[in-house]
Amino acid sequence: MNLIASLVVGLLFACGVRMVLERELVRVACGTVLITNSSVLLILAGSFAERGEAVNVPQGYPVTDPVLQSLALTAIVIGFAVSALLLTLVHRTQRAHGSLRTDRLVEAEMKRVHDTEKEGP
Amino acid sequence: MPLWGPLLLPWVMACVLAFMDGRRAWVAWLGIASLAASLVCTALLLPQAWSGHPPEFVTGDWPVGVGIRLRADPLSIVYTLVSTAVLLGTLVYEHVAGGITSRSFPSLVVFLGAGLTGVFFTSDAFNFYVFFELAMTAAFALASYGEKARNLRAAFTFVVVNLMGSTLFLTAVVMLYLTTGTLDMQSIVAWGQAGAPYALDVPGTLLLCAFGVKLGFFPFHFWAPAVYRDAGPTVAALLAGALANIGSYGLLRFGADVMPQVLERARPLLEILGASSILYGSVLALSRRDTREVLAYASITQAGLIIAALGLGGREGLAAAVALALAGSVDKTALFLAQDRGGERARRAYSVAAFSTAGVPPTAGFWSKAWLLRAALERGHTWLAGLVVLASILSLLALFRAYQREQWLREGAALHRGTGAVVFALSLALVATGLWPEPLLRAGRDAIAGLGVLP
Amino acid sequence: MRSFVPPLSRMLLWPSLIIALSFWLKGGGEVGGGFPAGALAGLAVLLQYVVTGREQTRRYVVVRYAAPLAGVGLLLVVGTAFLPVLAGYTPVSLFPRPGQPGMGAGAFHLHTALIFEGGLMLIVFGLVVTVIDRFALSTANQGDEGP
Amino acid sequence: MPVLVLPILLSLACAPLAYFAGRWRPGAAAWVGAACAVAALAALCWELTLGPARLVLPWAPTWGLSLEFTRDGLSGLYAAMALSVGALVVLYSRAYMPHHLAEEGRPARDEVRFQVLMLSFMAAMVLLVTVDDLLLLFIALDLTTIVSYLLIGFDRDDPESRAAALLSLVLTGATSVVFFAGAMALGLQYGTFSLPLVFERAATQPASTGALVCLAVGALGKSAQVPFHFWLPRAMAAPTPVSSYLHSAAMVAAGVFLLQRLYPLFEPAVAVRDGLLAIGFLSMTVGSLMALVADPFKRVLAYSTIAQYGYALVLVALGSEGAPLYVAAHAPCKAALFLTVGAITQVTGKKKLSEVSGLRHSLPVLAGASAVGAAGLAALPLTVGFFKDEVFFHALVEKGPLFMAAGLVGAGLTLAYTLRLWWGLFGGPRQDVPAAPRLLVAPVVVLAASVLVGGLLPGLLVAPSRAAAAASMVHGGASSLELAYHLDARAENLLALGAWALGAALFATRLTWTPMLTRVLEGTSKVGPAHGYRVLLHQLDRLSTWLHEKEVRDLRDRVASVLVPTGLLGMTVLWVTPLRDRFIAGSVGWADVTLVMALAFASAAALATLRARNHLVLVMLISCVGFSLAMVFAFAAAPDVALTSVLVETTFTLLFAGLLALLPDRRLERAQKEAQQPRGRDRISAGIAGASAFLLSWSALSHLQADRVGTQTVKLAEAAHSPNVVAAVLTDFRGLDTVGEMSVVLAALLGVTSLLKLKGKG
Repeated sequence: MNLIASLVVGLLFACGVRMVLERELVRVACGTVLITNSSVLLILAGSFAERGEAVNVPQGYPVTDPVLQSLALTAIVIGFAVSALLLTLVHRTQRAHGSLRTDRLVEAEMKRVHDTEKEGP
Repeated sequence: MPLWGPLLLPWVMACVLAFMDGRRAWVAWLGIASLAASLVCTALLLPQAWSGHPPEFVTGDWPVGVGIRLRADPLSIVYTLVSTAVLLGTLVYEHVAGGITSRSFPSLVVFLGAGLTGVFFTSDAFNFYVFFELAMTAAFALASYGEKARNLRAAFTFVVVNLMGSTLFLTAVVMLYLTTGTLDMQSIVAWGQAGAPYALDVPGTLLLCAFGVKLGFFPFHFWAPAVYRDAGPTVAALLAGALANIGSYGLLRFGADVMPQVLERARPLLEILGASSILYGSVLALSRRDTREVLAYASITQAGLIIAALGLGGREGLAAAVALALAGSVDKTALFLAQDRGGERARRAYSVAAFSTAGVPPTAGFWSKAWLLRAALERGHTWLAGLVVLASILSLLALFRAYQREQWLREGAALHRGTGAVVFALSLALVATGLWPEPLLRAGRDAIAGLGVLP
Repeated sequence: MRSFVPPLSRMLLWPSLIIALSFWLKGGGEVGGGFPAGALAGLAVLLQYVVTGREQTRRYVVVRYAAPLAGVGLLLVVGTAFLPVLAGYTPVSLFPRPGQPGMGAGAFHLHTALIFEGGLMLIVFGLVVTVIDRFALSTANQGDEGP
Repeated sequence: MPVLVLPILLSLACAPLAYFAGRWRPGAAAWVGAACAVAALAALCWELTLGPARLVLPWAPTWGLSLEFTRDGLSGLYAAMALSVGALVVLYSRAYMPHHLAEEGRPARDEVRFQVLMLSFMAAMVLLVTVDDLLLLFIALDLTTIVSYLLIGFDRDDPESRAAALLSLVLTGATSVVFFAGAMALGLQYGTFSLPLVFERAATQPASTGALVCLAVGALGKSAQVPFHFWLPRAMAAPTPVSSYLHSAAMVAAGVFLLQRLYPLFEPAVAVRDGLLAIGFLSMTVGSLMALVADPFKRVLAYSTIAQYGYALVLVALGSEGAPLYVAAHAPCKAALFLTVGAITQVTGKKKLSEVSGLRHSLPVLAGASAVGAAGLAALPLTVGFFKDEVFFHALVEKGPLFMAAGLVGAGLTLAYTLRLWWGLFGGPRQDVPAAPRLLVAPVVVLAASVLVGGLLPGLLVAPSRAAAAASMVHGGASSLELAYHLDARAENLLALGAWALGAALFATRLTWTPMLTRVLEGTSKVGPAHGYRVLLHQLDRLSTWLHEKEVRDLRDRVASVLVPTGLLGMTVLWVTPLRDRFIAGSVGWADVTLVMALAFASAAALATLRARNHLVLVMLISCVGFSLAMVFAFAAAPDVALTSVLVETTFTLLFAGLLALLPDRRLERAQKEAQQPRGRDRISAGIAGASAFLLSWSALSHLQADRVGTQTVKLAEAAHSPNVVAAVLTDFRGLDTVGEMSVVLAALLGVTSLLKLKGKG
């Protein structure tokens, strides 16, 4: 189970990174969502091995680690909030630059850098 | 002063400020007042923190580990003091410089303050992550302040790259829990002394990289020049002056306090990383025309110095890292704020902060670099001492080239009385510490002595 | 052509909110809690936005003041966590304290955690509704700022 | 004991007092400052009669530092020099600066700033010579560097002045940092920075050569000795009062002073002293030769300063008792000459020897006074300068004929360039210029008078020189220095006569050798240290620019630059530590089938996202991943997480869809077309990141701790009045996390609202 879970974690992470390394803002945002998902999966993967029961069980039975669950919940919520912020940022950035492509951002940045270089002595 | 005071105050005030329109003057002053009050509250904790039994509590009075332990040892207190002071200065600056243009700016700055205070006070790995995210999210929201195309671009880069850092950190914390079965730092320390010797190396590596992104040292720094250049000057001051402290604090806390054995093994690596950051930052700063870019590379050099100090290890090396981080935080803030304007006041503040960054006395930066030099020579790492000297010379050259280009040529748009007062206060603090270094030296020494598990 | 969807969605709003409330109230005992409650309530409002549009949806007071509601929520959360310190308890002490008799029946427990969860619900609801409201607003006055 | 502080306090008070006086009336700054300096001088002279003393004030006990001051002959001599020349130069600037500022087109009140800087410099100099601690020495040294930077760059609109200021800052700053490294090494070696203790311990345990070389580098940089000499001629871009003070009696003297102060450390290190000796002779030669051909008068004087401090360096390296006397005798002569050329520049507006001549008719007083100064510099009898050469020759005679010859040539060159300068200014065909203001001439006359008095009454000099020499000796032994005219054929006198003859001959034949020497020097300047510095800087700049061009700038690469090193580092850690032997695959039973299937769904959806072109499809696939994971959580007996994750995914999908609705269709379509042309390195980066995530997670899962805090929380849930343990953890045990998490949500909300403003309010 360890192997399978960590394989899936790695796969999700790899796909997420591949998306973040895409040349386009929306896909970058999607990639971060996948990456967050992979880390949440890792959190709960710690409890796969125990094969616990849900809450409300009589004492003595194995229980899925509640601390892990609450860590996962917190991570999900934080990920959600940050992604919502990222989405609005994607919107504003593409509107300000008139493009969804990250290379346009780089071009705009480089233009500024070179303008400063030129005006200097 | 109870321990929760400095944490609760900015937190509640941030919530209250969130309702208000930050563009109004009185709201901004309210934000300033709450940061000032939390600064005072933190200062009131000083005697307790230095008493040998730092104040601490566990939430809800649950057993340690189940509840979250908060603890304020000298390291936490000095970091909180400096970071809050920097935030306070920046907020005052932004307000008096011409008014805040965004509704949520004061609230977010105070949230950032609450997040940083929480990060510095907590003694629980996951709680650290939560406060860390609070500070980061507030910084994400602040990064686009100004909302010009370049600001948004900077914010986007900042958010995406730092999200990776946050993910790494979360993963590291979870791995710590999975491996040790606890989140409380002191319990992890105990586990580390008793448990399997290498098991903490994996989370340790991830933590190093995560904090590397925050602190911005080679090769994790590539976001920094773009963000510091394109974000507004105030925001750049906030990010470089206050937020980057998380990186150095985290490395000190997790490295020196929680996992000293991992730090011990990582020392050669840290020295290599530190040396390459120092060289990289110093060399790249030389040819830059944009002052903010020069400052960005100078802060990479600074990060490299901190890492190198950590890599030296021992009490002296770690104390030097603390001193470097604290002095660097004030330096960077003063530089970023002063470079935005012309006129005599800005010129003076810039030159003081630049001398401090280059390690020229009588400034705080001198003592921190002197400490590093001392630690390096004590350990017999002459090459590192040489590197420190070289970095000093190169940053002197780079910073004053920028100074002459910007400050002496530009007329008009001078700092007025209010903004001048902020940068003046910052540079005064640098010079005063330079003339009477005892507070800085004691802060560094006792902060490390408070960690207690070192040889 | 008048679709049956808008009235149906309006009808769906209240039951959804009630389920959200029940998530909140039974959170202490069973699966549920403030976060799902807030998200569910937010989803219900979201549906209104999708179906009836921004103007129609903003008739509801809760929707218009979603953002301040989130602030209130955070104040509730912070208050529940920290107000006990004024009485000398450590932060995040919930009442009844361990050892004190609890009140409530079945899945429902009278506990300060309930206020805490309520705050959570308001914050999440506020976030979801505000984001969607701002998105809807931007769609309404679409215009490029240019590069 | 506290009496010792008085002169220091008075000299520290000069600058603030002058500032406040200047606030009242700009012209008053100079007078108040000078008066204060004279008062400090008087206090100093009175105190010197009380004999040596030390003062120790507590400072930074953490490092075992204290503020230590000393009062001995050496500090007295240098402090008196700094204060007296300082007071005169400040008065001179009262007359000089208004004119200069008017020429530069700057407001007259900038004079106050100038005077304050000059007086601060004086204070820094007094501090430097009175402190008795290695660290404090360095601090005072850097104070002089900082103030001199501001002074040299005082004409901030002049690019040459700015460049000169930066050069002097970097060069003297760099060398003093090296000095600091040496000081730190010594401090660690001896366990203290306090000089008396250091000397005491050095007697039994000599200082390391490396540290001494570092100290020497700092001193050489300050004193403008080869190979760091080239900043000094450039620094002549500063206003003349700056040159006449900093570059005759103060800043350049600091380097030689340091060597004298630290002489007990250098005494046993014969190799280092030999090196210093060689550098001294080299500086002497280079400086004198350059002074023979330089055209701007200030440059002539600057090269002469390099040469003269070369002499002083030779004396120090030889351990001669005459070194303090040499510096003290040189200072008034050189200052007088600097002030003279400043006055001439102001009166005529000319800066080069080739542009002026015959000024003796218009400026007779100046001509006379400066003749005395020049005579002093050239070591003619009846001036104090005679004795500086006497002690010099005296020291060389002891070393042998080769040294004597070198000294003779050096002294001859000095006479030659001094004659050339004076004659170039005042001799030759007559030029008529307006008279110089009295305040410009008076300081020169005072300095000339002091040069004459010292020459006529050498007995006055004996006591202070001996005291100074004794202070820098190792065991505090008494000095046997003698100063008197001896009209006999002793070696010193013969050498002096030879030098005069050589100088006169060189001056008489100057037209024949000048062009050749000029060409030779121009040739050597192409390989000199100045050139090396320029080339080094240029190469560094090129390297810097090249690196910057190569630097990562694409967002993709910025992300990859975080993840790839992390991944590689993580995998390396797994590889090199014993962790590599412990990977547990775990068991998969029939009960896990559902879990595995859900995981497989998630993986398939994730893989499919890479192929999705359409944005809507992409978003749907992302939410598929999310829902599959929610299913995983449900099967893994984490219903709360599953519920939350379902709701979050739903909300998120809708938000995403909302975002897509916001984006202009055209842009979306274009982006869809252009997407998915991954570069090879992106694939590799993703591969490395994924592989490391897999391996690191697997390793972590293989080191699972069975006994976690989670089990405790289950037991305590009842006490928390919450049957749902997860809710208890969320709200109670780890309630602080939840409060923080909610604050994160609110902060994000604030960010969203400020990014997407309501109309009318934005």
